[in-house]
Amino acid sequence: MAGHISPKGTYYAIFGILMVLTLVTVYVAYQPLGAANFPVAIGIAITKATLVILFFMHAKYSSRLTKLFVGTAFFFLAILLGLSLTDYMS
Amino acid sequence: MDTTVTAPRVTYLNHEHTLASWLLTKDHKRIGILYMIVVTFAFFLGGIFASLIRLELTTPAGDLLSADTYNKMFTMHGVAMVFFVLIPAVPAILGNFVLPLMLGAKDVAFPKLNLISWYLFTIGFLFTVYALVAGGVDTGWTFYTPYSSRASNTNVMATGLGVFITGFSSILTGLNFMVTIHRMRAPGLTWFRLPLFVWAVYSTALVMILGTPVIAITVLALAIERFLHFGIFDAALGGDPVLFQHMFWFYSHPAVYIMILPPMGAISEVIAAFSRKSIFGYAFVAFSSLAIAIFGFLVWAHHMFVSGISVYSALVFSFLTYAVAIPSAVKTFNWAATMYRGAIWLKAPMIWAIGFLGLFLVGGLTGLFTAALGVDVHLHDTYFVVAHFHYIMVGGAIMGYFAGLHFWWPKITGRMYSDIWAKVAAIIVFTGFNLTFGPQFIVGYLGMPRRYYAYPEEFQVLNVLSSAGASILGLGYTLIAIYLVASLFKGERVGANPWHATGLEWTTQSPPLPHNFEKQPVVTEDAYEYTKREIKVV
Amino acid sequence: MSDALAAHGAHGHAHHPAQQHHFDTLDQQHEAATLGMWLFLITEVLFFGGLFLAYMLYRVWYPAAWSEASLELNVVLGGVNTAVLIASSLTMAMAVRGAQTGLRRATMGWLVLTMVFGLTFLVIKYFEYAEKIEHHHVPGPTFAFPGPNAGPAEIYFSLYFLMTGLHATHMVIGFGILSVILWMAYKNRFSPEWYTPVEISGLYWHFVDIVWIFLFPLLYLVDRAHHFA
Amino acid sequence: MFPRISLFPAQASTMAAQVDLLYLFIVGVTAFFGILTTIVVIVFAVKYRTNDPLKVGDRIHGSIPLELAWSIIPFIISIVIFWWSAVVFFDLQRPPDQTLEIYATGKRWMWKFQHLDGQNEINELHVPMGRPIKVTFTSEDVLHSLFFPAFRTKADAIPGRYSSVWFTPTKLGEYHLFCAEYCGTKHSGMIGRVVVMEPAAYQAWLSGSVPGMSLAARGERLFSELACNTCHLDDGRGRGPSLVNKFGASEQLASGGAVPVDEAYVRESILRPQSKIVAGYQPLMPTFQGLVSEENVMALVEYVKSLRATAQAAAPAAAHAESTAPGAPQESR
Ligand code: HEA
Ligand code: HEA
Ligand code: HEC
Ligand code: CUA
Ligand SMILES: [Cu+2]
Repeated sequence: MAGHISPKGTYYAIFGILMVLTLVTVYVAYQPLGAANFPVAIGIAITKATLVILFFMHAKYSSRLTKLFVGTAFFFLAILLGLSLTDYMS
Repeated sequence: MDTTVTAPRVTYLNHEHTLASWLLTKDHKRIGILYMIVVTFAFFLGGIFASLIRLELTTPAGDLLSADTYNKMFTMHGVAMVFFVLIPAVPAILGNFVLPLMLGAKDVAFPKLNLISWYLFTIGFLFTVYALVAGGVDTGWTFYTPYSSRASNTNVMATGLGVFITGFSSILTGLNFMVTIHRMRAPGLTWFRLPLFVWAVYSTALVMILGTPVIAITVLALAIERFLHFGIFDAALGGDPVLFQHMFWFYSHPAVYIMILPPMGAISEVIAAFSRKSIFGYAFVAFSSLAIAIFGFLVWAHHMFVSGISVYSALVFSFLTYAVAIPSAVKTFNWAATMYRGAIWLKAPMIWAIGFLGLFLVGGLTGLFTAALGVDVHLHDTYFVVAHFHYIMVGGAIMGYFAGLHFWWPKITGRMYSDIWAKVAAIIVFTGFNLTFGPQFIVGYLGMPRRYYAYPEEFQVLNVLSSAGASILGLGYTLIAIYLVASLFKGERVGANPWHATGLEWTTQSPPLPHNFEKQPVVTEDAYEYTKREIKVV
Repeated sequence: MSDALAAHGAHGHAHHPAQQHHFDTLDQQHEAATLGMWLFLITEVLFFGGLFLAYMLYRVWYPAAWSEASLELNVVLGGVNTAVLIASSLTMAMAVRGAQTGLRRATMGWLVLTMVFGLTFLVIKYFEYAEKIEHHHVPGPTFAFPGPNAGPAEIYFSLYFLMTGLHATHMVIGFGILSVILWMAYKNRFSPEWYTPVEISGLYWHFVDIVWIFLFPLLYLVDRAHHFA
Repeated sequence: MFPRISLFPAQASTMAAQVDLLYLFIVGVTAFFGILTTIVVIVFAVKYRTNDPLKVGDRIHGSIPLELAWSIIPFIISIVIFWWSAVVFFDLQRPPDQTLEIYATGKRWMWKFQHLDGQNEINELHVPMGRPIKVTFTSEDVLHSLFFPAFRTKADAIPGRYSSVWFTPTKLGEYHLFCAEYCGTKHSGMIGRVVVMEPAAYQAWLSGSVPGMSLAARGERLFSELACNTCHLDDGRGRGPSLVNKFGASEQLASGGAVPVDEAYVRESILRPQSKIVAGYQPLMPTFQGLVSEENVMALVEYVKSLRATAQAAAPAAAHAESTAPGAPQESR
């Protein structure tokens, strides 16, 4: 079966980055950035999630279809959140 | 069908006989029939509720039922018809049966999961029936908070659980179909050679996968709010009851496209087959299905124009609602154009399809009224809305289901029903239907609110007309049941392709083999190539 | 989509024991299964999405209550749990790799590690819940929260319990799935030709990890700076 | 033999004719498309019918120009409908200045109306002809919806929020008033009538019906009964801000930002005082949630409103200034 086999090093590296990002997100949370705290926290979370999806879940090496599906999920999540906000933010 | 056809020796129906061979079957065709049994039952149940509703409404005073009973009637009617009839009707019955056949596959991608889906569906239905037997539920099919979470003392939990479980059946079916379409197509069956029914089912599956989880979590949150007194929608804590409506309609609007897209697909098949022509604008019809599925997620708050959403939001949603009407318009015009210079064979399925066109038109076009902000303020929650959605769901989707059922019935059973009776039934249903729901547009514009069990006297005439129509309608549906059942015993046996139609499902025997095809079919031409080749008469 | 074309090869040759009759090749079966799992995960995204919507709305409406209520959560436990889950994702990825490369013992080892991490997460979560119960932070009649923001704080905790509860439920299910996979690995069902079940269980497990990656900052790290700067 | 069935409810407000006109326009457009398509289908079905199952149709696959035409033309028509209906909608949502204010609460299963002069009515509403009237209302339990078919307007009553509808009655008479949002057992019994009277007759009715205390006066009494006045002194030297001239202005908040002081804000200040703290003040004010009914909150709101010493229309007029122009989405809820 022709699945992509990542070298162990990749996994360990990703793991390291994820751990560092976790520390960063905790650290940043205690810094008074005002309105920027929330976007930074979400930004880090999105980065972490992307790493997991790309490398641990092999999306990087998967078919275009798989990538499309991943995109679809977040696209429709954005619709759910975004269009509801047209009501609540105005 | 001049020649007598002998029955095939081995079919999916007769190769095993035990009850277990049905209840444990992984054959998509048998599962389709299992769905048909439960859905038909739910339809008659919902129909009985509808009859009681209409009976009560013949007089302005609330005299036949008590107010609470009436409220339970329309709730159970809506729940049964939406979640247990229309959402599964075409995809789970006809889709299950013909999709793998159309693809030239031996089965769906995950046959076991398919069976599990049916069990989930049935268990969900049983929960709902339990809720009914244990005293009913009275929230309306929309379960709006805070009535559902705080005020109602009926079986909201059991019904919610039923909807939740059925939701998973829907998700798994959608997933199964989508993978099947991606991975199980016969050699040569490229995307643009697919029958349009497949495109419709694919789009439906997309909506099922993306929308259903949101209703699941919404119902779950509602149940927890009700049962454990959590407070997500609770105004007393500062929560927003309207949030529930956003979450509910995020699913339930796209869900109306779950209900209409597959019948639209069936209509494409029927119209092409009985016009003996390729579909006019194949690509447009195919992509309009996808467009409806995707844009369908952008319009949900058109159910909430007077629910206290912001004016700005209302504008956005009204505009998007008009945008999503366009692909439906494209489909309608393409169907009509397909008939141009066709060789139109007016058999029963085609009559049903033409009925669909007429009623769907009225239903869809009246959606343009409710989408119009200034008018919807008046129309919202009146009988106009009731008429709109019955035209589209009963006149459109149910008619479309019957068109498809009449089309594939000989494939499913190997027998032909009485063409004359089928046409008579179509005409009775069409007439009764218009009599039932036509007057509701008027009484709605006059201001009669929905979910009223007693109403001012001036509305009586129109309501009596409506009730009279409903009895004709009921008669029509009963007639269908009679001649279809009769055909099982007395119907003429048919060969592989009684309609001389294109499509892989017509190349295998009727009823098909347990594993569908004798040998792997290979596709070398586009869908609906009636004009290019000799049609094999079997 | 030539794969579908190619997939229907000649019949009659010996099938791999894992291959089901309605598929033509093991590859086709593998692709169908992974695609199915991805689709299921799309569903899961929107399943949690409904709660994220509620979260977002009330966070915007009640920033003060959100920040006060969030202080009641234990960042240390939450942070440790984040690390534990990320570690379990690593071990899961390694387990899949083990299966891909045909290393049965390694696969089983990594699976066991993953399950241990998963269990650790649940145990820590249990202690967190116990603390919340003790402090009357469970929404409902017994809910108590000092100060004027009790109402919105109750909404916060409703969401906290719904979100983390649903997440924990997914963990428990994942634990069950991994148990089966472990058993299958023990029975030597997997090989470089056939490791689909390990892979799709992995996808599920990683997804559950991702949900937590969002829950942690959203629930635990609301506006900490405001209170500690 | 045949009773006459009217197709329209009474047109009894300035908006009714506008809505009906738009409605008729859509009827025209949709009837055109509906009838056209139906005729085409029937003509084809008759003209090209055959009984020979082996005959095939012509080889026609489609036409891009046609596809474009029947996508673009309906789209343009939709935009026209959308635009027109948006304009009507804005008119329906934006009350003109100088409305006669009436407060209402919905609860299962009745509507209670409170006039400014203190008259209360249940399931009945008396209004003068020719004056714009704004009904501000909320719900004490579940959702309801206040629906006046003759005025072509309705809005949901939502617990925890204020909604409003407005209309200018143009025809004397009695009209229906319905609850349009399902609310349980007697949803269909939550109905009543609205009586449109000559202004003079309305005045007579006002003075003739139970001479109560005016709404603002009741609010004033509550203001001292509930000891609001111990903190809110008129000169602003109390623990809370002075409420004089507050209504219609905009309030600076401690968290930064500002809010318009409208009915909803005053209500929130009373029931959830801590959710928005006025800049320069401590969060001292206790919540009155559970201590005052929605009706009394309305009296308090009206009292706070009445504390506007000067120009009545100054502030709210600003909010409604360009009331008919779409694209001005600053509706406050
Ligand atoms: C199968 C189900 C189904 C379908 C397909 C639709 C399709 C549409 N619906 Fe409907 N709807 C319901 C089921 C459905 N609806 C239900 C159940 C409710 C009530 C729920 C409840 O409250 O209980 C409802 C309620 C409802 C409302 C809310 C009303 C209210 O409560 O106030 C609105 C408002 O916009 C609406 C609009 C539309 C529109 C614009 C379409 C469009 O998709 C229609 C598109 C089709 C056409 C337009 C016809 C073909 C086109 C032409 C012939 C060309 C000419 C076209 C133009 C000029 C544009 N529907
Ligand atoms: C697929 C969906 C579907 C279908 C098929 C139907 C079918 C019918 N519906 Fe309904 N309906 C809904 C979906 C559907 N409905 C929904 C979602 C609501 C909103 C609920 C809510 O407000 O929460 C609703 C609400 C609704 C109302 C409004 C109630 C109210 O607001 O107070 C009415 C009133 O006339 C009505 C009537 C009918 C009738 C007469 C039929 C007929 O078409 C039914 C015909 C079928 C039969 C009659 C059964 C078959 C025949 C027999 C069993 C033989 C014996 C019977 C006789 C001879 C009479 N429905
Ligand atoms: C214990 C003192 C206290 C009492 C009693 C009190 N308030 Fe207040 N009120 C305050 C303070 C302090 C503020 C400013 C801080 C804030 O916004 O909460 C305030 C703010 C308000 C505001 C917002 C005013 C603005 O400038 O935006 C309104 C309206 C209000 N109160 C109405 C009332 C009413 C009506 C009552 C009685 C039912 C009442 N208050 C009782 C202390 C009090
Ligand atoms: Cu009140 Cu319906
Ligand atoms: Cu809709």
